[in-house]
Order: sequence, then C-alpha cells, then structure tokens
Amino acid sequence: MPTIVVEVMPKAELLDPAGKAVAGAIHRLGENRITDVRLGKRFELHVDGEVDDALLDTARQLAADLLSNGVIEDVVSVHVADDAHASTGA
Amino acid sequence: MPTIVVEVMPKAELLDPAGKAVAGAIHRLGENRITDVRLGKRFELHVDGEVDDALLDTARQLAADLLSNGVIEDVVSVHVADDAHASTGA
Amino acid sequence: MTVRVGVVTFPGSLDDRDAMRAVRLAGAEPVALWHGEHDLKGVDAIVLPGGFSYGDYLRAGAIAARSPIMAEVIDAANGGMPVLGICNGFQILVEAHLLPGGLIRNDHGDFIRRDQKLRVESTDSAWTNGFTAGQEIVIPLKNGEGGYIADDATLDRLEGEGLVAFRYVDVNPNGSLRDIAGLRNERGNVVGLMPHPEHAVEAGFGPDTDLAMRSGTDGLTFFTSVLKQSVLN
Amino acid sequence: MSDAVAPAIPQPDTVDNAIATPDKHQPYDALGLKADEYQQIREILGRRPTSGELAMYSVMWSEHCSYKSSKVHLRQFGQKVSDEMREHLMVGMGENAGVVDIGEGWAVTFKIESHNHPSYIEPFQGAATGVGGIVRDIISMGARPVAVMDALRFGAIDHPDTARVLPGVVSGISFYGNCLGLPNIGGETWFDPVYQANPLVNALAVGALRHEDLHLANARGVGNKVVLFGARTGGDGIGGASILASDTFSEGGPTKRPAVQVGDPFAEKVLIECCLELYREGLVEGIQDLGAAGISCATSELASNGDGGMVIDLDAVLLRDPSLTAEEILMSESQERMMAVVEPSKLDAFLAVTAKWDVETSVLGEVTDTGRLVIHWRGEKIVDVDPRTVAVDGPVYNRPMQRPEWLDALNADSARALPRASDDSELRAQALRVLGGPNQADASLITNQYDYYVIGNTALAMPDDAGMIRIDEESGLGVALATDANGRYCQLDPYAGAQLALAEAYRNVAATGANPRAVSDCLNFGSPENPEVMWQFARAVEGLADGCLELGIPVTGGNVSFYNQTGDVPIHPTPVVAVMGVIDHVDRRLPSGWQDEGENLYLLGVTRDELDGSAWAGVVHEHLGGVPPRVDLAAEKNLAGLMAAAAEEGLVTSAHDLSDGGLIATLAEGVLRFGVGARVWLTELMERDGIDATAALFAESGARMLVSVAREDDVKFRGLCEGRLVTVTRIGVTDGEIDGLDVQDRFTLSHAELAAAHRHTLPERFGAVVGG
Ligand SMILES: Nc1ncnc2c1ncn2[C@@H]1O[C@H](COP(=O)(O)OP(=O)(O)O)[C@@H](O)[C@H]1O
Ligand SMILES: [Mg+2]
Repeated sequence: MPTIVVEVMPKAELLDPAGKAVAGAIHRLGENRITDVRLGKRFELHVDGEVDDALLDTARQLAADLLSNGVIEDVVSVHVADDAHASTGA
Repeated sequence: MPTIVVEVMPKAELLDPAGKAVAGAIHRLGENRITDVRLGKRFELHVDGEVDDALLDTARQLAADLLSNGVIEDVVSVHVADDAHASTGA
Repeated sequence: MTVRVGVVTFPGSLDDRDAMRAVRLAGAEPVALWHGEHDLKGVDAIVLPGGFSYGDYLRAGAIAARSPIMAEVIDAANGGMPVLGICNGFQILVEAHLLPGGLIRNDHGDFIRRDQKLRVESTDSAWTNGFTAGQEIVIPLKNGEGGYIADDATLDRLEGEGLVAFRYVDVNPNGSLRDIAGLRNERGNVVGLMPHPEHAVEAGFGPDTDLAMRSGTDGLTFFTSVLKQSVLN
Repeated sequence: MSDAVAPAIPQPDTVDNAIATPDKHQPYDALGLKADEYQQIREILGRRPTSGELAMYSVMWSEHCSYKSSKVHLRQFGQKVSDEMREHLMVGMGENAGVVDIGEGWAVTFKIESHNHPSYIEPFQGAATGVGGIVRDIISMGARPVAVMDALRFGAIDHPDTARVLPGVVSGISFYGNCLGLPNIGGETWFDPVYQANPLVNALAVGALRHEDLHLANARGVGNKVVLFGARTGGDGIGGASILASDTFSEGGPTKRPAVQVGDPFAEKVLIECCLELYREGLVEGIQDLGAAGISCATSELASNGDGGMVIDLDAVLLRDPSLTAEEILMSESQERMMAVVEPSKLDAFLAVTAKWDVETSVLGEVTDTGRLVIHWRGEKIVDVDPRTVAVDGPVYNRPMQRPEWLDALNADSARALPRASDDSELRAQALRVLGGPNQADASLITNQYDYYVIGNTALAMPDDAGMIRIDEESGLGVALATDANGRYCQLDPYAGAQLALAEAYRNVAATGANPRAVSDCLNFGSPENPEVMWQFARAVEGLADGCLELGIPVTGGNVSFYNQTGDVPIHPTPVVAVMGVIDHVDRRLPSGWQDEGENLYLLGVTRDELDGSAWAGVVHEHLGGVPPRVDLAAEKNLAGLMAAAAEEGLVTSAHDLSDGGLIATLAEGVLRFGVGARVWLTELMERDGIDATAALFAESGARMLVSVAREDDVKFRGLCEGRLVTVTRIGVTDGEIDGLDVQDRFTLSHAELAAAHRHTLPERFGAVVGG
C-alpha cells in the first residue's frame, strides 16, 4: 500500500523544549558533536490505490491545514515513501 | 551545519491512537483515499563539523537506545539530511 | 527498627514530597534520593514518584530511566528490593525494562484527572500484600500518557502469570489494553501503576467517598504493605 | 524557510552614533510610540535614542508595561484604604505581587494576570506561557508557588473558532500547570459572542512564604552582581523589534521574528526549585522575573527600585540564536528566565546552586550608584539612560471619558417585560435550559484536565465554590481563593458590575468558611482610546475600590488588559476579581454539596425580583438589558461573618453560594455534588420576599447562600443567624429517598435529568468527558 510521508518540524526560531531535553540527554551520555536537536513529527498516510498528483496536492493541503500549526511549525516535506523508509501499515 | 535525521514510528502491530485520531479527522474532512495514519517522530540532530561514519554509527546507536523504545517503536531511518528536508537550526 | 523508604527526585518530579508524606503516614521513614547520585543511602525500599521527569518530552520516563541513580535502582530491583513506580515512576520502570510494554499518549489525547476505581488483581507483591484479591479501591489518576500497550504475546503472558496488579473498573481512562492500570514483576518486588496511591493517604486530601468529601485513604495500604514485607524480611 | 546562512549582524547603534546622527529617522511609530512620546524621549536624553534605547522605551512605555491610561484610576486602590485593610498587608501594589500576612508567621502572595492576545493567536502556547508568567511573579517574591487558577472567556460556544481556541487554551493551561506540579484549584469559564475574536485568558498564581523569606525586586549594594539565569534568550515574542535593525541591513531585510512565545514548563519547574534553594541559602539580594519586555524591564525596574544605577554587558547574555541583534535581545520575551542581584562574595555559592539544577547562568554586570543604566554590546555603549525614565516615569494619560449614549436605552430595557413561564411545566423546562446554559453548565470537560492533587494540600477544588490550600501541615492553616466577574452585569453598569464581581468572589470564599482577607484583579477592557471604554474602566475601578473599602479588604495587585475588542466592538467590561481568604484549620472547611440525608436546607439572605442580566434572561430569552441586582456589601459582610462562625462551630454541613442561574442552579449543584436528593418548597420564600416562582428560582440577588444543617444543630444555627442579622428561611430537606430534586407542588427533576441537563453542554461541542 503506498504511503505519503508528511514531515513537520517546529519553527527554527522558536524554542523547542523537546529537542532541548533530548540534546541534554545526548550530552549527558557524552556525545558533544551533536550540538542541538529538534523534535518534530512524521506522519505516514496510508493510501488505498494510486498516489496521483491530485492526492499529493490534497496531502499538501492537509499537511498545511491539519497536520501542522503554521504559527509554530513548518511542513518540511510531503513525499511518497520509498519502501525502505516506511513502516508497514497495520 | 550538517544534520542527521532520525525517524521513529510506532510499531506497526501496536495500537497508535494518535494516528487513528488524525485519520478520523481526515475522514471527517471527506478524504477517504487515505485509509490509515500513523504518527511518529522526526529528530534532527545538528552536528558541529563533518558527519563521518563513526558519528553516523553513534547516531544509529542513539536512535536505538535513546530516541526510540524498541518495545513499542521502530527506527525507520537514520540519514544525513539533504538540505531541502532539514529545517535550519536556530 | 524503622523501615527506610527512599523516594527519588528527578528534575521534573512533582509528587516526590507527597510520596514522602505517604511513607511517613504509613509509619516508615522517608529518605530523599537524588537522581544524579549513585547512592541509595541504605534504604529498604524505593519509590519512583510521579511527575514529568525532564519534561517527558521524548517519551515519558525515557530520560530519567537513564539517569545515574537508576543504575542502582535497577541493580537493587534485580536483587529483590521493593520498588514502586507511580505514574511517571511506572513509565520509568517500563523504560528501564524492569516491567514490560510501553505507555503512550491517552487514546482521547488529553491529560485526565479523575478519582479512579481499580480492582486489585494481584496481592502477591511487596506493595499489594495488604489488599485482598479482587478488592476494589479508589485512587486518584492524573496523566497524559497512561495508555498501556504491549503485543498480544506479552499481554497473554502477563495475564497467564498473574502479573497484572491492577485493572481499571467501570471506566478505562486512557485506552490501556485489557484495562491494565498496573503491573508487578515475577518476583513481586517491583510494582508500577498509573494511578497515584500517595494522593489517597490522608483524610481531607484524597478522593471523595460515600462518607465524606475527600476522605479516601485506599492508597495507604501500598505503603503499609511494603512495611509489613520489610519487617518480615 | 530561512536561509541557512545567518544574516550579517548589523553594526550596533551606539550612543556616540546617536549623538553624531541626530536626524536619523527612527521607526518609533511602528513600535507603538506616538510622535509626542518619541519627542519626550529625545528631551529626556537630550539627543535621539539609540535603537537599543528606543527598543527599551517602546516596550516599557507600552500600555501593557506602563499602565499609562489606567494609572490615574488605579491610584484609588492605594488611597481608599482603612487601617483594617492595612493590618495584614505586608507588600502592597507596585511590586511583582502583593503579600498578605495570614498568621503564624506565614504570608501568602497571589496575583492574577491576563494573556489574552497571545492566546488568540496561538491558544496552546499563549495560555501555557500565561501560567508560566504569573508563576514567575510569585517566585520573585520569595514564595513557593502552591496553586494556580484560570479565569477564561470564550466566544459563542457554537462558533467554529471556539472549537479551536478552547481546547488549545485548556490544554495549554493543563500542560504547563500540571507539568509544574501546581494544583489548579478553580477558575471560571464563560461563553459570549463578545469574546469571539478576543478570548480572555486570566491566570492566577498563589504562593506561600515565611515572613522572613520575603524578597523584593530591587538592585541595591554598589558592586553587587547582576545575574541572568534560566532559559537562554531566543527570538520568541520579539515581533516588532526586528524592524528596529531593519534599516541597517543593506539588503534582504530583517529576519522575520515570530511574535509567539513557546513555554517550557520543565525549565520553569527546575527554575522554581533552584530559586527556592537560592533563597534558603540566603544568596539573593534582589530578584525579578522576566516577563513582558524581558531584559529591558528587568534591568530598568531593578535599577529604579534600588540604588539607581547598573552597568550591563549584553554580550554575556546566553543566546539560543546567535543571530539576534542587541535590540532583539533587549526585547526578547523568552520564557523561564530570572534576574538576580548577588553579593560578589556569594557568587560562587550562587553558581553552585544553579549548576546543581542545571540552570544556565551568566553574570551580566553590576549595580552602580551613577543613576544611569548603561548597556554595552560588542564593546560599544548602546544604552545610557536614567532607568526611572524607562520604568517609572513613563507617560501618564488622563484619557477622555464618556458615558455611552446607548446605556440609557439598555438600562430601560428591563427583563421585567419578558414573558414568564405560564405554568409549572414551562417553569421546569426553563430550569433545565438554564442549568444547561453554557455559562452554568458543568465544566468538568475542562477541569478534569487539571491536576488538583499534586502537593497533597488541596482541601477544596472544582466544583466547590472556592479552591482551598493547606499552607501549614502542622497547624492546618489554609487559604481559600475564588475568581469572579459577570461581564453582562458590567455592561449594564460597570460600577455595580465590578462590585458584584467582588461580592461574588468574596461570597465564594466565605462559603468555604474562610475569612476573606485580600483582593487581586485583572481588568479586561476594550480600547482606552475609546472614551466610552475609558468611562467603563473608570467606573469599574471606582466601584471596585469603593467596594473593597466597604468590605475592608485591600487590593494587593493585579493587571490591566486593554484593547480587547473585535474590530471596533469592545468586549463587555470584564473586571475579574480574585479574593483570598484565611481559615485557621482546613478541617473546618465546608463542602458545596450535602452528603447526608435528613438535614435542613436553609436559604440565607433576601431574594428580590432581580432578573435583569440574569442567566434566565440570557438563556431563555437571549436578552441583556435593565440594571444589575442591587449591591449590598453590608449584607455580604454579615453573611461572611456568619459563615466563618458557623464553620468554626461546626454548625453547617455544606454551603453553596447563589449567583448566576439563581436558586435552581445552586440546588441542582447541591444534588449533583454527592448524588443525595432534596425536597424543597418555595411558598414561604415567595410570600416573605413578595416574589413569584420565576424570581424565586432564577433571580440573581446577591448576599445569598444555601446551607445544609444537621437537625441537632438547628436551634443553634438559627440563633446564630438572628444574632448576625442574616435573614434565614428553611426551604427544604435533604432526602435520600428522593431521586434528584422535588420542588414541591411544582415539578420534580430526577437526578438523571439534572445530570443530563447540566453535563451535556460542553461535551456536545468539544468531545466526551472521560468516564461521562
Ligand atoms: N488592576 C490592577 N489593580 C491593582 N494593581 C494593579 C492593577 N494592575 C496593575 N497593578 C499593579 O501595578 C504593578 C505593575 O503591574 P505589572 O506590570 O503587571 O507587574 P509585573 O511587572 O510584575 O508584571 C503591579 O504591582 C500590579 O500589581
Ligand atoms: Mg513581574
């Protein structure tokens, strides 16, 4: 089943407390080459049938309107998954 | 600044109420080609310096040990971001 | 000899003082333990209290499970010391693999606070031996990520071995599979649950009962149980 | 997406530069300064301000920070005071929060503040950071925060945008407060189309301290260090500041900075514990939280309140975003930061404590006696001002006021003209509608998301009339708090409306058995530039000040929020009043519902045919007009005295005040609290007070309370009422045999019907309540 992946990240200029907490944990583990972490969301939209351009457009619309909050988040990608990166749908 | 992206998804065979809630919202908007949604996490690890194989290995280790809980989640990808998909770090 | 019960404070722990109070009201001596140390201060039992350790932004309990003191807690637990994880403490136990499965965001998506009815399913543990099997108790519940999940094989094993310690009654407040509210380990020394027994130990500040407003003290039995156990040992 | 390459940092606009380029155009208007205000700044400085100075003045002289339109009115709170009001006041208005002595060496500090506009833009973060901000005010007084409350106003319940705003606001408050470990012990939820594009999010925090732990925001002691600690400074909430540097960019323009702030309750929780440890160790001379106006506010206020001078090196500020300009650093509203004044000999110990809590800390500069606040950046002097001109001596306006022309017509349009129920079955139907009205309906959907158990000292919380917290575990000493405001009444008469808000909060506190002791307020109004709004504001402040004087409890602090309007239409005046009361032992507190059968139900106070502005008029007839119920503060005072005595002597088993929705709402909530039914009769009441059944059930006359009394205490209780000049009528009995409410000879409402009517309204719109 094809999958559309939508990736949403907190806006770069805003505080990302979650990313900060993860970065802190990584530093406590002694890894300091990783300076900063940001934590966003990854949606997998499982599709029944083909993914045509119209559906991708719909997905982009959903990403902007429903899956992200434009005030504090950016949609960084909407793409069809290559199988390697998609987990299998239940 | 280079960025390593780690993607984590809930295990396919386990319940994902958050994904289900999103799917419900999408269906209420009248979009039924999207049958199922799963909601996972996307980490951006910002790196100071080059990303070499050793660091990528470290990132894989972190992904498995810290960034995901293997009992309920799968790491679906650890990769260096192509610029288009990474938001810029603050 | 007074029994000494350690209560660990992580950054972001909230119910640590409440857990200390509960220990005191049960007749034991509370001992404050600090996440950043490797020192259990010779305690007889340990409580991992509720809260939002490290903000719980990654996965609830995930970062705390990797803190210095947890190395000692894990060793002690494996050696048979009674350990009780309450809410965030339960999440930490799960992240530390002292109990199986995982806890995810409530199915309805919101934080929920309610006086929750539970059934005690197992009295074979350090923290539940003072209850009677099947006893129904009311314990405050308050969490955002209390949905218990595990795969079917694990769930079946938990049921088969009698490791489900508490089950939600009447209302499943967070979508937990098989209404699981709390677990014990095989040995019975480690118990974790989402509801907060330390908030039902003092009349006037607990859940409502049929007798009087906020007079419920069903939670006290957790702490007197461990006292009994430790005195016997 | 922004360019990966950080824009070149512009050259700072130095003091020398300002002197050299006197005619340089400055975007003062875009920063909200009027031409004459800009001129005033030039006169104060004797030159044009640097862009950094302009940043500081513009935020500090804003309405929000300077109170320039409200100051002349707020003065009354300090003038209309009696000795009785001063008796327990340790710190009054003018500090971060007022401090009140509650006895046994304990003091309490509490304050309510608005975060209205941010909560409309981004409901979750706006509300969350509102809680965070008010809690920092409490910490900065040296107190441990012990509880929060929230007073909320939303647009119409069925408007689609309310479905966006309400869940966001509620989960934001829930997230931040729960994560901080502060019990949420009460608040309010109102819906009205007047708040449609302008919801009100007022957050209250209360803290406790020993008398000797009091800390104040001042920078004294020349040579003492000025230390910034907590979260790093980032680009949050800068909004307009970015334009300041814009004309120094050669091309591409400034990075657009967001106006929203993101909260990190975990960082604040750690900051609380860290501050309390610093206080315990005696390592802090003065302290100030960073809220609106960030470093600009903290430095100028600390300096003004202290020895008058301070020198700061802005490069020492730890940044989250290295591309910030000096102006942006000065204006950033990044959350979870504090500024302390520390003796040099104690600095190492101070740093050890912040390190223990993993709280990042930097020393920015020191206290001087030069009378100047001097700020350096990149080796240049970019600010050199008298801090008092920034923080204290801002502009003060005596804005024109005008009584609205529409008011006479509105007052003439009384609810008396509305048709009343023609028979008992219609009366019954109206009762159910009122109980399910959005503003009377059960708010569990909201309050179930708030933790009230944490800390283990909550003696009363939702749905009781007031929240109550035990302060001293040994003695049982505690405080009760309630917030109230009825915008509908304030629209009809802002003077009376403000007093009714005060009276209601006061009565709610009294209902618990506590003695009301102090007041904080959050005055939410439309634009002060509208003379009608200004008139409403002035009348409300006057009403509140007069009311406090009569009740003998001081206003200890608060907050003004102007510009609450949708387009040109201002909100109803909404002065949210918080009253704090003291109880010697929380064991004596009174629940809001009866739990035992066979007890007598007494109605205290007099009921008049007062339906103007009532829930009945609003829900049944969609009507707002007439004049609000009569204010009788003497009666409120008698009633409160009676309740405290009754609680003290254990003569009353429950008490619930009467307010919106009238007697029927109080009765229904009494039944629903513990599920014990009641039989009531209205005849005696109707005859004595000369009213009909509609007024008996729905009138919203003040100074009334419903109490349950065990039979053996009947005589004593009636005696007490007589002695304290409180009118009393037995109107019913509690009865376990009765399913719900039996209003004798008129109608019955089963428990299930009451529950359905009262509990369906919010879930119908916003999703099910867990567990029903
Ligand atoms: N409505 C009001 N009633 C009483 N005092 C007020 C009111 N509004 C503001 N104040 C007082 O004016 C002072 C400045 O208020 P504010 O700027 O909100 O304080 P802070 O700087 O701590 O945020 C405070 O002492 C506050 O208590
Ligand atoms: Mg302040």
